[in-house]
Amino acid sequence: MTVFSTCHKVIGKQYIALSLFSVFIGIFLSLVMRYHLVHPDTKVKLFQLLWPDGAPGGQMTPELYLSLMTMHGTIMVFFVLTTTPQSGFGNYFLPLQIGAPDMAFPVLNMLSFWTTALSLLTLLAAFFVEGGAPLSGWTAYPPLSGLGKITGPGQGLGQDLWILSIALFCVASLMAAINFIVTIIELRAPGMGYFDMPLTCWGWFVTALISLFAFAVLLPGGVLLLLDRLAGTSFFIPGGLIVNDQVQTRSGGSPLLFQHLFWFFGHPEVYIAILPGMGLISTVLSVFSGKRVFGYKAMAIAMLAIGGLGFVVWGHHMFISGMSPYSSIAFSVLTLAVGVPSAVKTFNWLATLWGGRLRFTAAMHYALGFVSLFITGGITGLVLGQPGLDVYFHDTYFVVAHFHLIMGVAAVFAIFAGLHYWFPIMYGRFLNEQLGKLHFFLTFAGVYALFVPLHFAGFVGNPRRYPDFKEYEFLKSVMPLHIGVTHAAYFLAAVQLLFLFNYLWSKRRGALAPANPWGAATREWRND
Amino acid sequence: MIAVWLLLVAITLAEAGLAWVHTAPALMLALLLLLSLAKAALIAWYFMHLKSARPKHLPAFLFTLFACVGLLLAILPEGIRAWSMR
Amino acid sequence: MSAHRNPPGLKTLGMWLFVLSDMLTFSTLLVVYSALRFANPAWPRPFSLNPGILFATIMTIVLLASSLTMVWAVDAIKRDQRKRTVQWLGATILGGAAFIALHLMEWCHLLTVENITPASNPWNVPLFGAVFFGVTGLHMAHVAAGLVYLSVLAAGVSRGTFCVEDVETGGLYWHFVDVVWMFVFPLVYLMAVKP
Amino acid sequence: MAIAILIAALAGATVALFFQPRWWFPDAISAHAKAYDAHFLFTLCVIGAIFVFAQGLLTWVILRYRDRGQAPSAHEGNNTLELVWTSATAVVFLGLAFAGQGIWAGIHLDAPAANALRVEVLAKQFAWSYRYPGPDGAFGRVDTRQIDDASGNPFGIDAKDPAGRDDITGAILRVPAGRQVELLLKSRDVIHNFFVRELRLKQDVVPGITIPLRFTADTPGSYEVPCSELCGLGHHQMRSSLVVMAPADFDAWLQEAQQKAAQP
Repeated sequence: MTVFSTCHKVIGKQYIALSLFSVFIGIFLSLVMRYHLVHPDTKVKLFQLLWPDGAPGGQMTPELYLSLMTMHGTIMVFFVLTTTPQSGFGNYFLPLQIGAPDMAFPVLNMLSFWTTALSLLTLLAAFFVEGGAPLSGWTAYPPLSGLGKITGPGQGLGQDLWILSIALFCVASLMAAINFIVTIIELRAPGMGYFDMPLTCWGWFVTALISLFAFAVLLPGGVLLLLDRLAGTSFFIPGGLIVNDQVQTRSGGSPLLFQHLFWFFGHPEVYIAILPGMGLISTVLSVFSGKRVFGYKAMAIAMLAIGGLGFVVWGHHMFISGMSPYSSIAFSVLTLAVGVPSAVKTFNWLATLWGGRLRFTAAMHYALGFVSLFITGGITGLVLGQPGLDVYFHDTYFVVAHFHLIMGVAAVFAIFAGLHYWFPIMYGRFLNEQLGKLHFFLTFAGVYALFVPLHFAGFVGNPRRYPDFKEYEFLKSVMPLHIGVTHAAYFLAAVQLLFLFNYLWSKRRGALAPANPWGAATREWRND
Repeated sequence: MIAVWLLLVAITLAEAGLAWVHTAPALMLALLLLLSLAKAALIAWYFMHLKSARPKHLPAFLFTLFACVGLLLAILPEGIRAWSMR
Repeated sequence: MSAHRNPPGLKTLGMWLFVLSDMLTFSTLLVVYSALRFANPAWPRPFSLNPGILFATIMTIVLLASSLTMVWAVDAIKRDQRKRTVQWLGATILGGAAFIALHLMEWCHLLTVENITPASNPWNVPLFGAVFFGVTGLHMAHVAAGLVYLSVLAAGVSRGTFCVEDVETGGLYWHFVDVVWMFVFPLVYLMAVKP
Repeated sequence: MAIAILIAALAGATVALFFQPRWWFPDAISAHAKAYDAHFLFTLCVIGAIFVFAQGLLTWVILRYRDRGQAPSAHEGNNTLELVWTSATAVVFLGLAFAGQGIWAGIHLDAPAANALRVEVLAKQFAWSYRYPGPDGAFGRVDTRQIDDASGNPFGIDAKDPAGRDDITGAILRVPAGRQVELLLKSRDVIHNFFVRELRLKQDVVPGITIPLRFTADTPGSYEVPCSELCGLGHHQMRSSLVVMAPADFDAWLQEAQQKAAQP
């Protein structure tokens, strides 16, 4: 196995390894944040050791908290949720499932992986530069992100590196998207039509199409923001600003413009994270219920519809932004419309199970857990999609709960399902089934314990992105909730070590797997 | 091919000519966009060989591109609004 | 590279996809430009007919000419005239280099004589320079990347390692850079001509 | 099977949590807020029903079709069924979308009342300031060069403009109960957010533009205003208060403030 391999299997595994590395950093950051939220005044030696400037004497500063939050979001969204389901699984299994010898452009494939790796390194480097990592969140709204150091520590070189990292990630994703699309269009086995492909391939196909157009808009958005910071332009900076008592000379730009560009990418990004998982779950449910996927064509078309509608709903992230109230109404109707194909998928999954003979393997557990979480997380979208109701919940923990359940945890359950399902192909061995199921039960319960209570912090009106809740009378009441949630987070994080152990142990010592252990019908299980 | 090229140059000169005669901005923008689309189409059709060889599903991809650009244009009223909300 | 042989048309399709995606990138920039122009009705229109517009017209014709030589390069490789191909590629590179040289001259003139920089200008609408240098700069970066790309192509063709599809793909890229300029020229230059 | 029991238990616990009274909206203090609560409750009932139905069905399917050696059925699609559940969800979801427009239109699209009290709101890192136009009903001109937080002129009211001499500024937003208030939201540096939980209102404050926000509070009291858009390291401390006063109290306060402002 060479480092700069052009073999799709190696590259797939490299992507998965990169995600695994990233996810543990992301989890660690979230634990530090959760700890700080409930013990805001406790000095911790470890924090001082890790961030001497951000936590002098071990006392975490607000700017350190905000930078951890920014990095947690960025790492999880880009290097975990975008990377494993699409680039990791897709690279490994797409060619196998459609009978292609490799991806269409193996060298380009290698390049996109290493660009992604470079992007991750650039991002992590932000921790070590003067001022530390940026504190403007993964959405990086200007002017906070556009004016440089003056708006806070971390907004200097740290923010520059962050934008650079995102730009690199855009380039890598565009290369990968081209590779996926060409592979699917040109390299399907003779006689295999589009509607003969497994639904996993549909997931990767639609995701690649979304990437091709969504990242193409984020890239110039990032470049313009970087110009605002480095070349003194004012694309996103209006006139007459006084920051930190210093008069700014820029004028003429529009902060809302950046939000439009960002969410034009940002909303489709949600589907980039979840669509490959949807395809995978369809396959796993079908295999372990001993039935074909119910309504295959409707499922494929629903994916296309989600992908298409995903491009016309970005405004629901901007209901409170000062955007025209008329636009909000249009975006709201479209947003609830995108729920329809999602609901159709749920019904089809249930119908796939209906009348089957369900075998409860570990992968099946995760798949069923995915369906349950998809419902729980998706249903609150019907609240947030209405601008009238969104005004209360926007930027509260209700939103945090919503997107963690649907975009974060559901997508991660799809990754778990995929790893258990495909491990025999990747390593010739099983992931331990008993350990897998135990991990599932603990994780599933832990996820509900962590994220369901956060909705209620949202009901109280608890704003997100607060390093502590000491300033407000009304936030005293949510402290018990946050203490519970933090304990759930510790529990959930600890449980993930079970999985890590299972993964590393089973790779070498797991039970040997026969050729087609699950009795699946797709091509990747054939020995030819 | 030389004929196509001469046509492209001629359109370019016509565009520059619009500036010469000081056309009203709105009319000028409309004409320029039209002429530019014509030039882009000429280049794509002849130089990029769309006439003889079309990559698979090009119409679908082009449609997606135009749809995305159309959607982005929805941002423009925001610019006008920003001006009136100073 | 793996041992298998891909069917023809793969690289062309890949390049087309890149072109479409990059077109959206440029469209985004032009939409940003339009939105900002709406938000700043006092947008300056500083370009005089001579030298401003005349100079840009010449640049446009130079770029168009390099597209024509690129077409001939593709024709030549199709007829398996490798030497001729390299010559036409060389001509294309020359055209591109001339375009960049002219462009840089213009930039220098604007920066030093007219005092238009990305962050400021005499009319106090700093975004004018930001948009001008942003849009033309990104385009120029594409031309510069194209020069490297075409040089690699020319070297490969003369060594005999690159085939017809490689040159065609390079041609697609080059023409695309041309297409982009066909929108930059009227929107950035002609719409900013002195009234 | 264990998983079915777990799904049912967790879904049940989730539903049960919605019946606890402890973590919920604060009391509504405006007609809009009451309308908000009513529509939210309606939406909650709809999504609660969908939630229970879907999780219940999932649980039931898992139990019913667990491996007991039965032969799986061969059905793999039914167009009528697809059509039925697609249209049914479309009707429910789009119905919700349209039903929800009323409360949105009520705060953003209705014309302001003729006697609305206009108050300018200025956000900066990390504080809020409020400005009342004074007896002349007009806000004085502002000049960014005259901004001086230390001497109590965060707005930069131009000393030369007579309309500005009677302007009242302060760090607390005081409004009379029962009269419409129109806030004019402005920011001096980055994006902030004006949020009053009891009014069910939240609006970003965007530099470069002035965003109007209207409400009519009807219950006197003091309410907290937390900044709800990440604005930097002091974001969590950018706190302000909305004080709703009985009309007579408000008039008395206004008079006193005007007198204070009139003195040199």
